[in-house]
Amino acid sequence: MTIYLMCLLLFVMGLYCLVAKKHLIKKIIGVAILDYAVNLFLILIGYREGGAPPILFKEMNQQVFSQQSVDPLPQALVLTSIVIGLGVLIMMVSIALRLYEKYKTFDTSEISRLKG
Amino acid sequence: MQQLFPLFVAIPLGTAFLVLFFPKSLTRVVEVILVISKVILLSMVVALIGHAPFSYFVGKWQPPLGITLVSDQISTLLLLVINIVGLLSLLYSFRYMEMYTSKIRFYALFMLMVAGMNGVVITGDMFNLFVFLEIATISSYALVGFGCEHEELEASFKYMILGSVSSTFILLGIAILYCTFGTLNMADLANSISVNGINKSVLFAETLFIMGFGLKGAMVPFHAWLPDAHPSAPAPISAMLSGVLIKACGIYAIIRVSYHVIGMTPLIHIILMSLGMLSMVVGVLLAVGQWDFKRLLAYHSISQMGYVMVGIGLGTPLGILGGLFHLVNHAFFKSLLFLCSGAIEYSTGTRNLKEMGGLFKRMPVTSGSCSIASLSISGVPPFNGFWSKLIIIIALVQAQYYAMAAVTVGVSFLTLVSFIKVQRYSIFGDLPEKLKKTKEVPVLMGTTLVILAILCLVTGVLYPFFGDTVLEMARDALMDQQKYIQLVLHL
Amino acid sequence: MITFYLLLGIMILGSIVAIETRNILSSVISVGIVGFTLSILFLLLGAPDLAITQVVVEILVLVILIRATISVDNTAIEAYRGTFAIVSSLFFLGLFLVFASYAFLEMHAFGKPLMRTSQHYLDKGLAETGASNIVTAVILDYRAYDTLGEATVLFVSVLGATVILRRIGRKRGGKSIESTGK
Amino acid sequence: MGMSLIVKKITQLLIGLIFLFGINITLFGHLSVGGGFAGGVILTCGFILLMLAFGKDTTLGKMRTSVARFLSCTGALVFLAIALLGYIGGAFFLNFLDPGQAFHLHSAGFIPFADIAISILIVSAIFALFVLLVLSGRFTEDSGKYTEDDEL
Repeated sequence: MTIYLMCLLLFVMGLYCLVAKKHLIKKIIGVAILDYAVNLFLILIGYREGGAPPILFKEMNQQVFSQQSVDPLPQALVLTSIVIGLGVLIMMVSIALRLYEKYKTFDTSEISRLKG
Repeated sequence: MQQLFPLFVAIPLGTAFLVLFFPKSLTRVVEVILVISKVILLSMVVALIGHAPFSYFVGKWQPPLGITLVSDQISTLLLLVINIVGLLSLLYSFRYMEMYTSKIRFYALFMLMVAGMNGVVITGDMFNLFVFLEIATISSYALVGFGCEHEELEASFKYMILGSVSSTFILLGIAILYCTFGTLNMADLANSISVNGINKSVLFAETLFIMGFGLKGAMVPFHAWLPDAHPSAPAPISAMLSGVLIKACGIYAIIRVSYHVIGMTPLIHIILMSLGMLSMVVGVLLAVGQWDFKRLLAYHSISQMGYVMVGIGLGTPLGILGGLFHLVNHAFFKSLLFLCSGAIEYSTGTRNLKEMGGLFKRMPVTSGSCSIASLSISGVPPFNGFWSKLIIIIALVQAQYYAMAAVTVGVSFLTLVSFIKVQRYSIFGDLPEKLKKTKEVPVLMGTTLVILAILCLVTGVLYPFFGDTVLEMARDALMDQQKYIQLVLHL
Repeated sequence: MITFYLLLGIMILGSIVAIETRNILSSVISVGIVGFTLSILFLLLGAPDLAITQVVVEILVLVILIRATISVDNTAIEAYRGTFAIVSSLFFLGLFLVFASYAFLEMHAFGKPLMRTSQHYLDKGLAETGASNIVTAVILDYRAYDTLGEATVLFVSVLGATVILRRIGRKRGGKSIESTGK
Repeated sequence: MGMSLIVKKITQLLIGLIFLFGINITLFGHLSVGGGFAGGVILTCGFILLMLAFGKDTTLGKMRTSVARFLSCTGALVFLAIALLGYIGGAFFLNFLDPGQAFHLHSAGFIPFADIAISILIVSAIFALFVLLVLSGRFTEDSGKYTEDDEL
């Protein structure tokens, strides 16, 4: 319970970074922190006491394994989510670099031709 | 047909990967391939109409284990809209995109966006929905910034930040649902929730979903990105974004999650209706003062999505019918309007209404279809917008929300005023000296405009012929949560 | 158990530094600290697959982010949003945390997952798919369709990035059509 | 072009090991830790190290961007083809190959092949992106001229 809340604190900090900061790279960092927080949350909810990884080896007993291993499904989801995060980050960095090329600044208060 | 269901995703994906092999000199061949694949998709959708609902298990894994695809009447309706508008926007973009460089990559991104939307609509699994949502939205970020000019990149970045936030909200909601019920399958989740009742964690997840999908669908407190992003994109992409993407990724996802997975409670009804009401009023008020043609249309998108949300959130059979009907109609007339604005931009080089005028003499086809679309969106009979707005208003009156019905009528009136302004300044009036040499758009672009205009008229007039097969069955499917659970789980 | 709290504390501290530092390069490096700590946490939480993926992805992210910041004008930006905006956003974020804590009261305790569907993967995964790494069995067999989507996401984003990074977007001499309307 | 002698020498020593490690992670994804994504990103990091140490020309001699463009589409198409080949067994994404003997490299049906396809996709796509992002000569003053050819 406490650890979930700490994880959400990380999430909220990412949101705060997006709202309060005006630097394009800072905004990208905010999105990265949001991703970390959600990934960690998914892994936390799949944790089982003892924390045995869900990988079978030859000498392992199947019964013991299935009683001790952590939940494999959230790990599969997080693997997908990490790669999606990487993809979004790649796009963001390239747009930020193009914006820098056009405006010669990373400051969002100066990049505001559109009225919103 | 049942066996071929995953091809709705596989065909556009395969086309997108394939066309990237071709060099620039073979653009014509690429266009033929694209048209063939879109026509195959469209014919598959047509074959799906009237087909009994079914569920498809990917890799033959039974529901809670693997990913399930679900075909019911709502997904068929959305697939129909996505693929009709997709095909027409594609045909339009053959000539229009000659203004831009690297067309082949544009086509690949376009097909990937279509694949993402088809994937969102046909899936029956929460996480799979998230993944395909990301495909559709990431390709739309790239397409919004396709022109690589100052405003386009800026709009794309803004859209991207808000889009990523909404994705994380959705993922967090999925995580909470998984934590509470231990499954990701929508029907299985629905079953667990209807057995256990809605507790606080489910409500929290629903709040996260409404925020997340609301951001994707530009409901009013979360609408800030739309008026920048939609006008900045190339016109066929604006038509796809406004016409289809905000519906598939926003409205469709909200109604699927709220009606089928979580189940409606009075609280959710009120939240959805107030979101819709707010979008309707704020959108139209912001639209009235605009002089940029595409920006005006973007604000009207927010407002019209508000109508859909009010109808859906009302929850009575008539209200849902009106909402779904308006969703279809909006897809047609809004994409037509965006394509018309693109055609005017193509010929005259401006989007400012003050610089236009008298285009009726120079561009009769564009102006005619633009007028039809304007009449549709402002709710003038006998065009389609009138009927769906009428149904929503009658549903509101029946449910005794008289004040809301009055506001809806008022918003409709303001829409009419706003579009009379558009007509007055762009199509009628005096032709400015600058635009004397304006020519009509090429035949292919004109044809797509005419087809969409005919669709606007036909969906209004011929409603009795398709209403009960497509729309009313979609409504029945939407209202019956147990049937959806049965469809997948075969309890 | 205390290790998890400690590492999570390091992550939170690292993000505070990353958010509040003026120098962007230090900020990026602090994000690196957060990411690498996250990968250690993954390892301790029984997810070695994710730990290794997180490490390599973090390296890639750092290389790309440092690339984005190192040769450009790196002056700190003084401008903040108004105090009112900050305070109201903090208020809403706090409200979010309060609602979340109510919701978490009804979720199962940490360390005791529900395992309704995933117990099947652990029990039968090896027999049904032949892969002894159950996570791989899930991502490439039970939920392979997701992985197709995931690979496509990466493909889309790289394609999108190359589209965004091309030098000339429009023909006709590259002049943009100004969005007017004032 | 490139970095100092020490960096070049160490890179020469390490690069083979890094590639081997990446290939190992990719191929044994179904038996132990790893998989197509991790292996692919490790291989990409190897290429990036090569490029940072030796400069653009040496690396592009090993893998041209046109090749990368071709390979990334091929990887994606192969993965999609694996999905469609499931129709041999009767369903999309059905694991149509025999699961084989557990704990052996050749087991688990199509999983190793899917891993390889993903790995190829990741390596070529991110490599091409990195070339474009870092050494295109538009954002830095240092090197190279940017041509349409270099795009993915």
